[in-house]
Amino acid sequence: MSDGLIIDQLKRNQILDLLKEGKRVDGREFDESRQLTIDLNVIPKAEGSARARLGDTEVVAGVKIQPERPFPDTGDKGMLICTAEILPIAHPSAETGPPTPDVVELARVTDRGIRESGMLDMKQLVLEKDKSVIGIFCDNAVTDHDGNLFDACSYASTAAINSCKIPKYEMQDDAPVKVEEQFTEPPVTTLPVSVTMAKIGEHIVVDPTIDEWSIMDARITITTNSDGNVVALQKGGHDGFTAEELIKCSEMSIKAGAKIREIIKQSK
Amino acid sequence: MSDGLIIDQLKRNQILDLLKEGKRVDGREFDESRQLTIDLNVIPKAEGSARARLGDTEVVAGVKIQPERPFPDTGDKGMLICTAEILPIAHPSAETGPPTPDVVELARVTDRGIRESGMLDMKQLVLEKDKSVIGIFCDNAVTDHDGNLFDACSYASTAAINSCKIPKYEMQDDAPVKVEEQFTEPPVTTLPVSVTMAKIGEHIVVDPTIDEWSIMDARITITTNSDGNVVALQKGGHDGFTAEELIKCSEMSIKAGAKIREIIKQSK
Amino acid sequence: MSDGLIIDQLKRNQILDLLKEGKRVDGREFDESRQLTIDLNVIPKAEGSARARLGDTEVVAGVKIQPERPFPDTGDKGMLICTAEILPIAHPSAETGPPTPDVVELARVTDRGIRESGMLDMKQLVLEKDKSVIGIFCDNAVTDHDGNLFDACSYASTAAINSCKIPKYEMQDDAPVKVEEQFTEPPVTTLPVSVTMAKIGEHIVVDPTIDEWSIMDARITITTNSDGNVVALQKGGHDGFTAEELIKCSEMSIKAGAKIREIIKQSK
Amino acid sequence: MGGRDTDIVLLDENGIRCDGRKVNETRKVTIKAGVLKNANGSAYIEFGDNKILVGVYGPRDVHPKHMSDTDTGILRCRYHMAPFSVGERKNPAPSRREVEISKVIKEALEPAVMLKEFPRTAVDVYMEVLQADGGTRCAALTGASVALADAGIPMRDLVAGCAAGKAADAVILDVNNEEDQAGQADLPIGYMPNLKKITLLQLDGILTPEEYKQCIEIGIDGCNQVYEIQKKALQDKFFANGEKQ
Amino acid sequence: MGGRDTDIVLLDENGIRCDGRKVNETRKVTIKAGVLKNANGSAYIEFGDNKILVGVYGPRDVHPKHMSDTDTGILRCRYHMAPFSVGERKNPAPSRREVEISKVIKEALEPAVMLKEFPRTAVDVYMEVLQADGGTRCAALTGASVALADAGIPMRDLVAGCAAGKAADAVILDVNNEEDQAGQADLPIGYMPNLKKITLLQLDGILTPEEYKQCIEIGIDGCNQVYEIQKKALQDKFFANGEKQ
Amino acid sequence: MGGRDTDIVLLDENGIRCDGRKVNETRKVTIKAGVLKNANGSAYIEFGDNKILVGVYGPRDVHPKHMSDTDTGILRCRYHMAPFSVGERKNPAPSRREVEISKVIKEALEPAVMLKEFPRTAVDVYMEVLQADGGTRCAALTGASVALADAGIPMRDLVAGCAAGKAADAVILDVNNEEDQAGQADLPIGYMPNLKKITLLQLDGILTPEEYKQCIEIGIDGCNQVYEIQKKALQDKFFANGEKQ
Repeated sequence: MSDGLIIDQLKRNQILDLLKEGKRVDGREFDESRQLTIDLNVIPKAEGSARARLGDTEVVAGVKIQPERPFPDTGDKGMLICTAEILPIAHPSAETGPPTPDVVELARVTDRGIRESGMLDMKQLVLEKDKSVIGIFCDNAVTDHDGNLFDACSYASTAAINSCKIPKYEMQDDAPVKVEEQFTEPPVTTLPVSVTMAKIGEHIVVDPTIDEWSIMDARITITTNSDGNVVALQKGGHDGFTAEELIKCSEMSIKAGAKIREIIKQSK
Repeated sequence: MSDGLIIDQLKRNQILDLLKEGKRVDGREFDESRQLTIDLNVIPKAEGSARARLGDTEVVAGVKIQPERPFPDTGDKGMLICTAEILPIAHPSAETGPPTPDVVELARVTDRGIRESGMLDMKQLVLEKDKSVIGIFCDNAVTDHDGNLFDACSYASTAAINSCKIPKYEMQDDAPVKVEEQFTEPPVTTLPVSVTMAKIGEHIVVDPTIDEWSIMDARITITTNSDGNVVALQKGGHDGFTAEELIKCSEMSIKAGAKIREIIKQSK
Repeated sequence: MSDGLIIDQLKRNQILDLLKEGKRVDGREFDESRQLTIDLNVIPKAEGSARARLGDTEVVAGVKIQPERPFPDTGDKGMLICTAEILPIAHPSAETGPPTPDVVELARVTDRGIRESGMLDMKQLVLEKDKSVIGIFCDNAVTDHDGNLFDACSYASTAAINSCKIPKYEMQDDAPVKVEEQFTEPPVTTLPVSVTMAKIGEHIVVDPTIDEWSIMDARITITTNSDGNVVALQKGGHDGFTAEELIKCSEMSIKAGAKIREIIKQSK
Repeated sequence: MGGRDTDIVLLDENGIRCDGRKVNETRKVTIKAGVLKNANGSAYIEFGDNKILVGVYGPRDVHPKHMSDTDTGILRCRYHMAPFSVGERKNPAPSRREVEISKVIKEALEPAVMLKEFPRTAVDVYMEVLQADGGTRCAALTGASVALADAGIPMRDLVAGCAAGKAADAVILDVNNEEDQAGQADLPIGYMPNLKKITLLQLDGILTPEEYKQCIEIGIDGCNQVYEIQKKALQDKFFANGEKQ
Repeated sequence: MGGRDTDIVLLDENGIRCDGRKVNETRKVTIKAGVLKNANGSAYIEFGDNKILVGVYGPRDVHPKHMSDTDTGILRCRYHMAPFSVGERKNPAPSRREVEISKVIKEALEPAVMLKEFPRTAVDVYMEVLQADGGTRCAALTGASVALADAGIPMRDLVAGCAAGKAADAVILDVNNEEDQAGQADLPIGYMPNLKKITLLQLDGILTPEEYKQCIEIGIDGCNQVYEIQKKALQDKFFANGEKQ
Repeated sequence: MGGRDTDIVLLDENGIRCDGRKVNETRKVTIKAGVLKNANGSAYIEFGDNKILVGVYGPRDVHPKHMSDTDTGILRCRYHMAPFSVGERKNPAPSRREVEISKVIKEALEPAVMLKEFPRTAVDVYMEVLQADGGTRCAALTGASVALADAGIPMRDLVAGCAAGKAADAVILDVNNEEDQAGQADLPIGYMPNLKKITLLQLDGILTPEEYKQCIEIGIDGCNQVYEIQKKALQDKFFANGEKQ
């Protein structure tokens, strides 16, 4: 057995033993997220930005807004694209170079959570139908990695988009021209919030740390909206969930998500 | 000597010994292709498609047709592009990732055989000169690899293009718009058919299997059209041919090609 | 200590010992460039070209000129882009594949030296404001590498651009059309010339050979224009320069550059 | 969920869907095992109008060696779409979508494959979508399970795939392409019927907690139906082999 | 030097620049060391409106092994801009500009780092520009020195960075974004104040020999000012650590 | 064969081609061996208006090692066009056309090179097209043979390259750029005159069986002419070396 595996095995035994006693290594309840701090406007030159600290995991999200030519079949809607990258400063194992499958998944799950929730009313972001629409790019940069990047990127993105200012554009000669110093509020309809749960043995815990992450059996990320509905899901890891566990997870995510949503709301 | 080489050497000796007696491992004549089966319309949602089985080599070709903006110097002609890829399901040695030189050659030889033959009258594929033309993409996916991919891709492509349906487009406001449920026949002028021959020692055999392929000295692919003219050539392998051998090869390709052409014709 | 390092160490000792006596391995003065030969029009089909031989370092620069759509914020200026690549024929260590950081630096320093000098009056290279401008591409191909590629590329580029012929274009229906056989001179305002100096121990030498290059402590490339002003700088290497050394280097570059400029002028 | 405007009637007054199915009915699924000559195991699946070919190679050596694991075998999955498989021709280079689906399917198969049985080696599962019609990931996963079994890879269970979803405000089984484009939610599920574990779960769209629960229930029903077809395909292959002997 | 036409007054009749500074004044610089949890050393620097985060990992093993050197440690540097750091969103893939700046900063740091002390290993310096405002390479270099020291990497000196330049025909210190765009020259300098060596020097724009000399002089002054702030940041970190104990 | 519409007269009533040649005449070919300082062998060839520089390195070690072969040396070829070599500036990244031509030339040279003489090593042949004018692959192959011989690589024969083709319904030798664009067929040939073997053969265009035969015959004639120029270039180099001694 390789050294790394032995350490992982010991770590897993330690974490599992505690879980059997109803405890987590850092003293949290099973259904409790780590402390979340949101700092808005940390990149003042961007049209929106937020730093989310979830325990020792840290993400900076920046929003850039610029006019875009819409795709042929969606000329009546604005564009919203979220990305994510793990900066090499974030962890010794983070790699430079093209995105790994893990990073591609992180970016796509972050994007889906925002997009599928209908967070923004995209019909309000049209400058001229089929010609020019508002494009909103929310890029997440993970700066410190202590596990559960899904949720940290979700919170940073939601907070950054929720607090962004949309520059005003006017169409002149078929081209959008920025009107200096005029901004509108983003057309926010709901605040999507993801909650990731790890399954370790028979136990399910919210917001796993990097140690819990490295030894978990399976995970599920459930994003809910302000109405308490489920808007995105992503299962991962090398084991599965029973149907009962998945119902329980959705309840945990609604409950834990509501608390997070309050923090994001109050940050504005 | 490495293990792989010893096996190749043994295999070569066995094949050569048989060839000296006028025999091939699978009992075929030297100028005989393996059995060819063509199944049309295997991908009903594509505008054309064909599965070609040449012995145990299998290729699926799919044709997609869509309007394209022409290049500045060919605004009076449609576009026709053939590609080929070896799927990793096709053989244990097939690689994912960017195409190897072997695959690039396969794709380009496949494309040249169709294009240089003038199989389609490209002047009939113009929607509006210099503005919009019909683009025909024929993509070949090798699904099982038992040698001689050149010919299998040639047959699949010719059969798929020969049997495709071209959707009707009308120009509206300078843009092509599809007319639902209306199709025209492709403007086929000739049926190009490639025949690949391997030189093993002093012997030349048509349609080499993967075993013959792996131990051959040189190969030549000769594509002929319905008139029995030569429309494309590609020599490969680490040896050469005499002028006499090349004349003989062209005769073999015309003869073997004529049989193949009948099979493709009758498949429609 | 690895073999390569021992050889480098011996080479360095030998070069340093000579420098202490005021000598260089090839007999040059410290402030003396190797012999420069410029051959113009070596690629007659290009709009401009030059081969620069600086000692045994050799570069071919070719200029291609074609109309381009300008960037939105520079619609009143032509485009000028210089690139550089080290061909694999140039040196056993040269690599094929994507450009290494060394090659990226070489290309960008070459480009900056030409561009920042204002060598060409770009305002004269507009066909129709915001719609179409003259694009000038000067590509440098290093064919033999005996050190100091920065200067060889600088000289080849300056000579090729200085001697190019700009085809005449007329706007017809909003598109530029070439007028056959009509050319204008490039709007040259100054001749930028780079001079690279290596610091070896306490000594500073102009135009280092590949042996000097491999054992130097630091280097600086200073580009001056026809007025003797400094138009570009690039420090490299794993050591630094004092302020006094840098003043001295600028004087050396003005002096050595003036001689080079005469050679480039007279080549035309 | 594109939420695209469309004139299509996803569910008529009789509870019949646009392709004639009832809400709790899957499309027609046919699977054939052992269709490729070179692969160690293979399957061809038609799931409605989806047509997918799966080939399995391995267990085999891993190159470079440091990618292998001395304690366990590794599973590598590639989900790939042919350029001609979709409406508008697809660029042959793998998209980010394909990278993600490959990963999700890999993690859906891992619970079923007894990886510890072949340490230091890899099993490669290649899924080639020849024609796509909504629900390709479930179909690919379903075919991959059969191909793995066909290759003789030791498994705890088969993983069956089937999506649940929501269209015209109704919870439906096995979302097709029109329902995916114009409907309200698509919830693909991968399920091991014997072990009663869900190993793939994603969601595009919006569901109330109650709808979510219903979707999981109906989706498991669908997977159980697919499971029977998987087992039949393997029996047919086994029986055919028996015949040949 | 874009030499872009603009209405901006770069220097008024009182010798005051567009952002209120005198010609020989730097922007406000603040540095905090030890800001990241995982990195072996780190720094956050604000240099005017530039905001840059630097993390250092190492000395650590090199993969693949043949990239390491048995006689010396190696320094690897990456300068990278976040997509949201600039006016128009930047493509996340590294540009050729970023590749060149990474190399120039690496060669500016090498004279300061005692690489021979950790043979066979590498030290990685990752500079992440979160917001850019002209002079990012000097700011990144300045932050990188502090992060290296914070990581306990043995160093001969800190490298301080500050640009000199020319705008409205005057030699100025610490070129900001407007001066970079509309000015006449930008001469970034990296300097080791203790060893009195310039380790980074580039130039965009045109300078007479006399102006060049003045730029170097004023630039060294600027670096000396930045050096004090670097030392203070390290003292604050050390002092804070002392407090914790 | 673009079959491009054009006003050019490819063959006049006297059987003279657009560049003044007769149908069975090659363009002017000049070759100089040993033109590069660093390469182990080199050649510069002008074949009509084609200008190509070839450098050979090796036999030398192969990295990574598993790419080498314990039983034989390997030949690696790169055919590459400079951005300024063609009418419209070429993107510097290697195109699929360049990848294919590199492979075809490699397989044309392999029969001539005694690879078994240098097991475990590689010989690299780099062909750089500085100016292109139709027939670059034949010209590059011709130059590569000379450069290999100049490098002292053991060879069975030189490979000479020359295209045959068809324009204005006539079979012609050595197709130039105009004939390639507006003509009917281009059949590049690589030939070992001593061993009487054709090692490169491709075709763009349409030929009757009789024309095909004629093309091969006339093409071999052309290769024989080119062969004499190759041998002369090597003699000149050898003689020049002799002089120096």
